[in-house]
Amino acid sequence: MTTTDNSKKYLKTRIQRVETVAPGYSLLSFECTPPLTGIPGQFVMIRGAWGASPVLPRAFSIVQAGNIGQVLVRDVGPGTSLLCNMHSGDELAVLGPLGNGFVEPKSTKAVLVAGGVGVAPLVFLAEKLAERDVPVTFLYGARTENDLPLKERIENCANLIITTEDGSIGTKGRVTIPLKETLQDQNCVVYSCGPNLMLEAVGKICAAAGVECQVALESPMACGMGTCKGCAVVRPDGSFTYVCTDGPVFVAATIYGGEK
Amino acid sequence: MTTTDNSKKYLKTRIQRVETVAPGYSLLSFECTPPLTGIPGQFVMIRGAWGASPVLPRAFSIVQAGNIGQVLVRDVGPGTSLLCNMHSGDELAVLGPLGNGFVEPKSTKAVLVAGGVGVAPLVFLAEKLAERDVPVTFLYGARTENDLPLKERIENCANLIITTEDGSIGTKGRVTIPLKETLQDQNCVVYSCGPNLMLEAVGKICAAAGVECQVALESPMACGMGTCKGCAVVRPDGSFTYVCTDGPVFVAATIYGGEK
Amino acid sequence: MSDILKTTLGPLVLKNPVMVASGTFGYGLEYSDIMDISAIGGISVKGISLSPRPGNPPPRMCETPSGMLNSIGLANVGFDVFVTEMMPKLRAAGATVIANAYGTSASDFAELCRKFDDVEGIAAIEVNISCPNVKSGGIHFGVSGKPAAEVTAAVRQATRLPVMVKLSPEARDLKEVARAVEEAGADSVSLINTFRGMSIDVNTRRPRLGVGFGGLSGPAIRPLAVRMVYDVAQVVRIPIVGMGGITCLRDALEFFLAGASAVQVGTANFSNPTVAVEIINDLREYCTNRNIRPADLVGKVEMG
Amino acid sequence: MSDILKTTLGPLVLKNPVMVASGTFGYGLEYSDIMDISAIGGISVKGISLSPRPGNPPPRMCETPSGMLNSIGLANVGFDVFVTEMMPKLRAAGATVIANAYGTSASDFAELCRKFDDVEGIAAIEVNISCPNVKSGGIHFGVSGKPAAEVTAAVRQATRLPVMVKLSPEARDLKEVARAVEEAGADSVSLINTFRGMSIDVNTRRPRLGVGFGGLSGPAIRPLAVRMVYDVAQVVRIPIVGMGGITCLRDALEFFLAGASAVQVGTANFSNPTVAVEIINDLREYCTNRNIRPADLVGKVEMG
Ligand SMILES: Cc1cc2nc3c(=O)[nH]c(=O)nc-3n(C[C@H](O)[C@H](O)[C@H](O)COP(=O)(O)OP(=O)(O)OC[C@H]3O[C@@H](n4cnc5c(N)ncnc54)[C@H](O)[C@@H]3O)c2cc1C
Ligand SMILES: Cc1cc2nc3c(=O)[nH]c(=O)nc-3n(C[C@H](O)[C@H](O)[C@H](O)COP(=O)(O)OP(=O)(O)OC[C@H]3O[C@@H](n4cnc5c(N)ncnc54)[C@H](O)[C@@H]3O)c2cc1C
Ligand SMILES: Cc1cc2nc3c(=O)[nH]c(=O)nc-3n(C[C@H](O)[C@H](O)[C@H](O)COP(=O)(O)O)c2cc1C
Ligand SMILES: Cc1cc2nc3c(=O)[nH]c(=O)nc-3n(C[C@H](O)[C@H](O)[C@H](O)COP(=O)(O)O)c2cc1C
Ligand code: FES
Ligand code: FES
Repeated sequence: MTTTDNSKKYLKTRIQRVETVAPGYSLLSFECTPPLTGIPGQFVMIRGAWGASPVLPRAFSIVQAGNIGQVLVRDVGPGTSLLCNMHSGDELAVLGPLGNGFVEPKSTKAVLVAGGVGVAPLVFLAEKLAERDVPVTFLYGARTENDLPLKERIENCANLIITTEDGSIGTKGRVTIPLKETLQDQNCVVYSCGPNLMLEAVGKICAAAGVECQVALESPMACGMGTCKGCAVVRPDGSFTYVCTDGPVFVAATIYGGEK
Repeated sequence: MTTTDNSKKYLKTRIQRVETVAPGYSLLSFECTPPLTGIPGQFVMIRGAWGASPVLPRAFSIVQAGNIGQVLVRDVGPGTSLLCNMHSGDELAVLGPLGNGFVEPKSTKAVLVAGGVGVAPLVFLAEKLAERDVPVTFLYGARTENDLPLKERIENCANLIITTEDGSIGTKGRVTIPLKETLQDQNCVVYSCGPNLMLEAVGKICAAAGVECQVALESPMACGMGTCKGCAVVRPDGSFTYVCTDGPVFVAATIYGGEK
Repeated sequence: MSDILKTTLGPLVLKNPVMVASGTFGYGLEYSDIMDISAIGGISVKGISLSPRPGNPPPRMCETPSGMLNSIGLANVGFDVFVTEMMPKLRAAGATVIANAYGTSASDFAELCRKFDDVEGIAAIEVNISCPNVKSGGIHFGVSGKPAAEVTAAVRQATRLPVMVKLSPEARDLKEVARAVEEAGADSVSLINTFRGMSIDVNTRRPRLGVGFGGLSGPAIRPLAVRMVYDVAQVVRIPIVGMGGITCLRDALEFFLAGASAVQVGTANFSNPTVAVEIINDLREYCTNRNIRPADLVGKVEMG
Repeated sequence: MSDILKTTLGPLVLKNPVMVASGTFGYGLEYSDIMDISAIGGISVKGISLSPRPGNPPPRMCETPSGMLNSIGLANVGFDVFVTEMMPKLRAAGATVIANAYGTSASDFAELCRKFDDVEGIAAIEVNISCPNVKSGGIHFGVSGKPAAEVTAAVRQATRLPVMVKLSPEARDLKEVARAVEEAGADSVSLINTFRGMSIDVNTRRPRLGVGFGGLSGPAIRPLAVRMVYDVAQVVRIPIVGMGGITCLRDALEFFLAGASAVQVGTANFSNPTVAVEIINDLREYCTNRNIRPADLVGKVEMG
């Protein structure tokens, strides 16, 4: 079983390929010597050579480690837009792997719940679990059939169940609907990444079903490695926890309450 | 005879092509609807969609007007580097034509003296003069044989004389050497663009030879159209003149003294 | 005009709350070729003094990260040329003219403003007590309350035109200065002017500007400007005109929410000369879609 | 150590004049994986208070053009944990540690600095009288000369370690504050800390930071920081440590020329965690090629 990798490196490298995998989503591949390590749920901080603004690197979940690193970038603002418009050969600085990854299941089954770009670390996890022959049910929620980047990679390694808000593919509605059904078999662990409201809903459903749930959070980050103290989130008891070093993967109950 | 065009437009368009024409030099072509007007010596202010920094657009001499505008960009800093690394289809904002162009010769011959990226407006001028069958002698100075962007275009329309500092092509030495020879026939007008020190030398040689000389100057610019008052240069009498509206083409004597 | 964007700043009524900032749009006329300058809420023209001023020795500007430094030094044609040559054309173009006034003493300011009073077609006077690029006057009046109030009171007496006093971010206590000019009779305050900055060419070891220092403007200063507008909004009742790094509707909304009743766009005019009109159009759409007026946004940032 | 980069700041001798700025490099140890932290001229650790501090409610940071706002609020492990857990590892790593000290009163500062005096391996104390993100203390000491001098004098009495006082760009009169702390016994001054700024999310209409305001840092503020270093260099004789938006050798040289004897790199550590070491290597090459020492550049900007 793989565990979180703490041997982070700072690598100045180049883009190998930028592929638009869905409208607004680019899969960025970059060369890594030495190879990028890290497990699903860990992330990298990435910055291009774009001058003075934006200043900070951007956090992205690792989609693929090894000689060619991969991240999935959703274009939501200036930094991600610059990254999505980069070209093969452009310079890229990559710091990672950072944070704590998903803890792989002791139970025999894994249920992965992805919303939007939250699919990124879960594709990596699904592929890793498939290598170990752990059965994976992958619940993937999106707005429309166009918003499902990396769908084919998931189909190759997991039992994929899609929900869309407009019903253009899969079940119409939220991803929480098939989740409730799936959890009738309690012998599983749930892994989730996506918008905060979705994670909270998933966390509560799992708590009610008595199933372990791990969520990967986001928060604004400057350093990604515990030094700036910028990525604090508030725990149910009012204390702070840091997404980059305490997370980004947390046991859902420690964030949304209902800790057993 | 063409005269300076004052009907400037602000055009949001796209890059058609970026071509590396010499190491560190890119020829940028962009679509213009309506067509870009303007005569040799006039310039455009150009900015890409690169976010907050650098803030200001950059000034470039027009190399070609019409449905496809062209400028020659030498990569010397953040703005020009971003432009040189743009790709076909990228957004570009173009304001122009701006400033005053070269006044075409009443005499029958034209001598063009270019240094470095100063070649840009003079290529345009040479091509225009060739259309009107005005004989053009084009003196082109560079460091080495690699620093001669657009050389072929000049060969097609003018009598090209090259000087290089290392002698790798043409005469070894400065462009002022062949200039002195050429000016023995006084029935000509000299047009020059290049580094300030070169322009000053050219201006003085012409003054001594009793030949009219027009130079295209550079200066830091924000607006390019007379509103910011940032592009002042000092005249011999200590007063200020503005490169964007009084120039960029000046009669050399009004800048370097020796006005008749 | 019942346009949803109509904006009232005390005695000054504007067709919309988006102006262009002094020194970044010349006398406005230069832009007639590429846009309808009457669409702009107000054109604060380049700072005008009684006599023409040649400005500072070059270089006068250089770029910095997300900003620029300028040391123009209030180069301008002077009152007479402005009134006889520019104003007729500005009137003909239907432009809303804000006269940005610069003097070297309170009485100098008063004389200039008295003269503006007789000029047809001036909507308001913006009193520049905050220019960092001149040796006398300018920022010296703007750093503390007493001289700022003196200039304001002198101007107030000299003109019936609406008086907008332009504040400096270098004030020792900005709130105190704002209160002082309010008390002295200002109809509104505009802020911020530029910050004094310096940039050095490490190859020549000389400052990149001819006079050594210059005023910093552009997106770089926006977070400071927003904070200062918010601070001033806590202590004055007169309307605030906010500026500093505005480049798009989003940026303008930030200033409204912080407490500005109107905004000015400066450095961004250089990046895109039609930006003010674009912001106005975007703001009209924003307000129409939500059925609100810009005034409904003013100071509506939700704190705590 | 006869390295060309060796730098003397009064009683403090550094292997080179490039440090990392407090709050942007944690306690230094986090970076041991990716670089040799002993190569850095000095590590100004995250601000330390007598007791641990949890910091401010999130969000605690957001980006602005060429800069960032932070409202961390001096979240830190407190003196005891720092000394027992971090210091042994920092000593083992051969790091040059500058203790960045924060207190809520002059006596609080004095107590903290007295305790630092007994800790092995601390090269100097940087007295933070300029943090904009805490309710008491912080910037309140830094805005005028009197409280700044009081804190400095109290610290001076409490420790034999070199005392570096960190100044705020929000001082009403920066030169006055600099002179006051020099007179009160500071061995050097460091500047600038961050400017108080604000950014508003126009969708939610709430400030983008949990406490409403934050400190602006990064390249955006560089022209202001260079000017302030220049200004202070005109009035004090003690060495100046310059910072604000340094990202590369060129930027560092700008500060040396303006009058700084050493520099600190802050926000740029986030963009590139090895940037300080890169600047040191580039500076060594620059000085070697020219056969000069960094001290030969200090204040050598040629004015007028
Ligand atoms: C551990 C971690 C892993 C992540 N993995 C991925 C990934 O695999 N793929 C991906 O596309 N994105 C991922 N993100 C989010 C990504 O970092 C942000 O979308 C990016 O920083 C936005 O930068 P920007 O300049 O484009 O937009 P900005 O202007 O910075 O922000 C655009 C919008 O996103 C919000 N935002 C900004 N930063 C963050 C942030 N760090 N987290 C959440 N919202 C933010 C802003 O509030 C704003 O609404 C991850 C974030 C974290 C913390
Ligand atoms: C009327 C005019 C026409 C021009 N035509 C061309 C052209 O056809 N092709 C071309 O490549 N360049 C041309 N230039 C110069 C071009 O505008 C500058 O090289 C460019 O602005 C530099 O931008 P940057 O961000 O890359 O570098 P910056 O960081 O802005 O500057 C890099 C270096 O260039 C110097 N510099 C900056 N701006 C100018 C300027 N406007 N003039 C001279 N030096 C400057 C700086 O001091 C610095 O040494 C022209 C300039 C003017 C005023
Ligand atoms: C080149 C330039 C010239 C300026 N001239 C003046 C002036 O004459 N009078 C004045 O009050 N402000 C002047 N300013 C300040 C601007 O009006 C404005 O207050 C400042 O630039 C901040 O806004 P911005 O960041 O949008 O540019 C000038 C600014 C620039 C950049
Ligand atoms: C996230 C963050 C935290 C900071 N924390 C501290 C601190 O604890 N103590 C301090 O004196 N300065 C602190 N600073 C200020 C920096 O040390 C530095 O003075 C400032 O950021 C300007 O330099 P820069 O532009 O290179 O970042 C902090 C800055 C940032 C960005
Ligand atoms: S991102 Fe800096 S501490 Fe977490
Ligand atoms: S560039 Fe603005 S006046 Fe010439």
